[in-house]
Amino acid sequence: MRRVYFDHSATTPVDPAVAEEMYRFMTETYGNPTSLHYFGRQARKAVEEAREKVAAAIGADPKEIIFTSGGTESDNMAIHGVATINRNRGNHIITSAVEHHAVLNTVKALGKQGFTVTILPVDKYGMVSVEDVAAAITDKTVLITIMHANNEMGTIQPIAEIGKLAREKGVLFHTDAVQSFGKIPVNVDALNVDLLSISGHKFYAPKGIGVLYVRKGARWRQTLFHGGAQERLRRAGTENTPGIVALGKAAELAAANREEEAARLSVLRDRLIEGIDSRIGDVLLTGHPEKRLPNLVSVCFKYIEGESMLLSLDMQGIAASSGSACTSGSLEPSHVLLAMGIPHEMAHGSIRLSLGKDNTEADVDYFLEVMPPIVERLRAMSPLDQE
Amino acid sequence: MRRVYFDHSATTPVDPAVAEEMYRFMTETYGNPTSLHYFGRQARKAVEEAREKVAAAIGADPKEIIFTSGGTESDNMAIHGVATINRNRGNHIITSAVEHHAVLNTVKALGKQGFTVTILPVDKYGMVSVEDVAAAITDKTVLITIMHANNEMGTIQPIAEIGKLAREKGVLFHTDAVQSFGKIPVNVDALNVDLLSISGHKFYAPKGIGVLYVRKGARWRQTLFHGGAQERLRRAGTENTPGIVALGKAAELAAANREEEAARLSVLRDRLIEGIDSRIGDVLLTGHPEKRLPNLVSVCFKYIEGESMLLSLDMQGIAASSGSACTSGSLEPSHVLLAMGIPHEMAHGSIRLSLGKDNTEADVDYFLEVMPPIVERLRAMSPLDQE
Amino acid sequence: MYSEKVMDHFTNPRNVGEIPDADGVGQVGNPTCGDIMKIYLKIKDDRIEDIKFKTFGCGAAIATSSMVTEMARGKTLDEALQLSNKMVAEALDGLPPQKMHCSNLAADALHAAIEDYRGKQKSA
Ligand SMILES: Cc1ncc(COP(=O)(O)O)c(C=O)c1O
Ligand SMILES: Cc1ncc(COP(=O)(O)O)c(C=O)c1O
Ligand code: FES
Ligand code: FES
Repeated sequence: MRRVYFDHSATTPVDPAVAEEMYRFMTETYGNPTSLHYFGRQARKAVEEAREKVAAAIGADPKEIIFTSGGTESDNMAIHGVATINRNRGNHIITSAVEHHAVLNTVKALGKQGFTVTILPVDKYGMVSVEDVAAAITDKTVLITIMHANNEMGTIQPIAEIGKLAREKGVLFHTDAVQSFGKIPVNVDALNVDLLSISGHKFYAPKGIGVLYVRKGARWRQTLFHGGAQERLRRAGTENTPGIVALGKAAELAAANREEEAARLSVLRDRLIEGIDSRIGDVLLTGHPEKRLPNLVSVCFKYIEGESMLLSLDMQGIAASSGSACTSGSLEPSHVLLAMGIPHEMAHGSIRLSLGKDNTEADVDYFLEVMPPIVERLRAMSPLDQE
Repeated sequence: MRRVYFDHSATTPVDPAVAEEMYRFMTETYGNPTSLHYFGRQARKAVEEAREKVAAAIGADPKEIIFTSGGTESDNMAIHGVATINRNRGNHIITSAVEHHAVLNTVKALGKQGFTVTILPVDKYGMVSVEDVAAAITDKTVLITIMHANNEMGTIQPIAEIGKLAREKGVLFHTDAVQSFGKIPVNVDALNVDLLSISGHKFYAPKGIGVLYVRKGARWRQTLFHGGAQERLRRAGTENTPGIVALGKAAELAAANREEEAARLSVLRDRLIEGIDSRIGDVLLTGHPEKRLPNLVSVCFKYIEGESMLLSLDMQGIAASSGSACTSGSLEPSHVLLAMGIPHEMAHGSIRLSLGKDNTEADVDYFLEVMPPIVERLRAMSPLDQE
Repeated sequence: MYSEKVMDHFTNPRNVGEIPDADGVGQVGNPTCGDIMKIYLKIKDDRIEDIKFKTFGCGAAIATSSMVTEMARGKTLDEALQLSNKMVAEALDGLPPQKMHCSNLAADALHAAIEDYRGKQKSA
């Protein structure tokens, strides 16, 4: 069967060149980077080279890069570390209603431990307003955490402006760049961020490896893991050398190819959007019309439900998702779409198509051929009043 | 140069068959197991099969297996989860002086948060006494955490007896089986444990993947990571499918080969011990003479220091370690050896040789040929009074 | 982790040994922290005519001991007292940060030996 993978925001295949590096570091250069001997030194060298590559890709210093087990750990580690260490300075945290659960649930957990949490609303495009952030800051605010680009509808937040504001107010600022890295420019100085999270498997590196950037001098401390002295005391546990090397290589490739690939993908994205709009109708494109990721289309099909579309697409070999893969299995529709004011029943009818490096125009056209009859069939079954 | 890797307790090479599985799950079956579509379902199937393999290898139910990022995370998650959830029942934790830092530092951190911590001593062989455990339990005790086999000197603790006691007293019992799994029998029922930690890279699976076993019904909850609903709400973050599949396969191989391989390695181990004793002299074998791992030799060479031995061995192509790889860089000698009553200067002269599947008798003989002149040279340089 | 110079001095340490009738002996460090350095001096006309060392310690400890003996040999005592731990480390093309501790011993041991000699001169 023809297979089209349109779920790159959930996860990506590992680039074969990256996977080969990984293989080599599992079977040949397998030493523990903490070890003194030849095997250890080879591993250490590779880890530090990877750190330099990641640092270069986001405009940071290698010392500011900490390797973690993924985006969730980076988010937890960033937020918990800042909150715990600055508790004596204040107990207020600001975030947004459209964050990934790795941020939202971490902040909410702190809310149960004596922190006051402000969850900022978003407009109909899923945008946080800089004025709202400014108004929310109090002298008790110790952390602002707002994501760079959203994983469900692709809206890009005004991070540089929020960062500027946070810096003026002396408040630490974290951004979850898990979906933006490799797709739009991510530079820690241009974005004015103090902490930033990345996850390998979203940009053709493997699962189980991520990065937390922490600006030199930022009032943050490792508070999640206790154990060995790895990562200069900032992340206990044997370093995942193959994963780190793979992430380093993938970050280098992502940075090198970003511009060209983003241009190519946004053409495909727009072809998808226009095709859906013209061939299907009664759809709502969600997310910001311009300030959006180049590879993501999020759309609500009125009168029908997401899962049934996904299953139908899957039967035609097309892999897509409805909202975040993480939240499937939950009955509630996406908190992100609801926060944008999209009514429940429409939110239930959302699907996300996220493109990646192996997708072609033919994939898009295949989708545009397959999708209209699916929608038609499901709408014919729907009891909802159709305009 | 001839290369001999005698540092399998620090980390192991990935079995090529395991690495190939991993490669396949990075490049072909790369879906996110949470996803509904074909790619996701393939990944889900593989994850659940791996879970079954791990469960079978330790005599558990697949539902009791949680995949983590490694031994450190498993230890932290086990201990923090039990402590936090049972806080209302009591605030006392019992551990031993020879634990890995992933356990010891986690318990000590809880000690700063209002828990009372009993750190049990060990005898000269590094053994915890069951009577000491019994005497330490109070009606405030909520957790006992004692490792199965020690990573520095290989002593195997009386886990089954401690577990029996803990069960009688209604106290939860965790063991760190990172070094024992694959080397000696590890069965959660035979050991009477409620929680158990494993780390992939110690048994020919990759780095960055581990397991936490939690007995059904045990009063434990995930308290470290907030985020998505993965691992039945017990570990947020995209599942590391390739790592999980690799760990599953490696666990299966480890269980199948364990007995034969342990017999083979203990012959090599004893040949090493006898050779060192007869050819060098003024040495102290550390750890229990019988209740010890089949693959580990830990020995103190009087009058000289560990790192200079390691460097000299490394120049001859032999990779060994002194104490735990994690603690190198610290001036203090190993807390494990000190806890056994070994004097500081002798503890500084310890090295660990840990054998693995590719080691042969020829490797042992090469070491026994190379080591005596190294010791002789360093002893000739030593200012310490020699008997 | 170690520079080539460190490895060279570790592998082929210069001036290892004792001087049986030394004019000055200095010892620093303690077995608890894993290093002891002992330096023996033979002095002629206020100059270091011969110098030897014995060291219990890591690669850096052995290399710094060796290096300091080379640097001190032939120097007047006042010149030798000018040698600092930092100069020894620099002469070895640097040491890893976690090893600066050991390099803080070599020059100290030399100075201790010189003081020992001067103390003996005074009391003699
Ligand atoms: C925006 C965002 N943040 C965090 C995460 C969590 O990353 P991971 O699943 O690698 O832990 C994801 C993806 O799942 C994401 O899309
Ligand atoms: C006994 C023991 N526990 C825990 C760990 C930590 O495991 P990891 O480094 O995989 O996090 C190790 C190894 O480093 C170990 O030997
Ligand atoms: S439509 Fe089946 S979960 Fe609600
Ligand atoms: S001997 Fe103490 S660290 Fe070098």
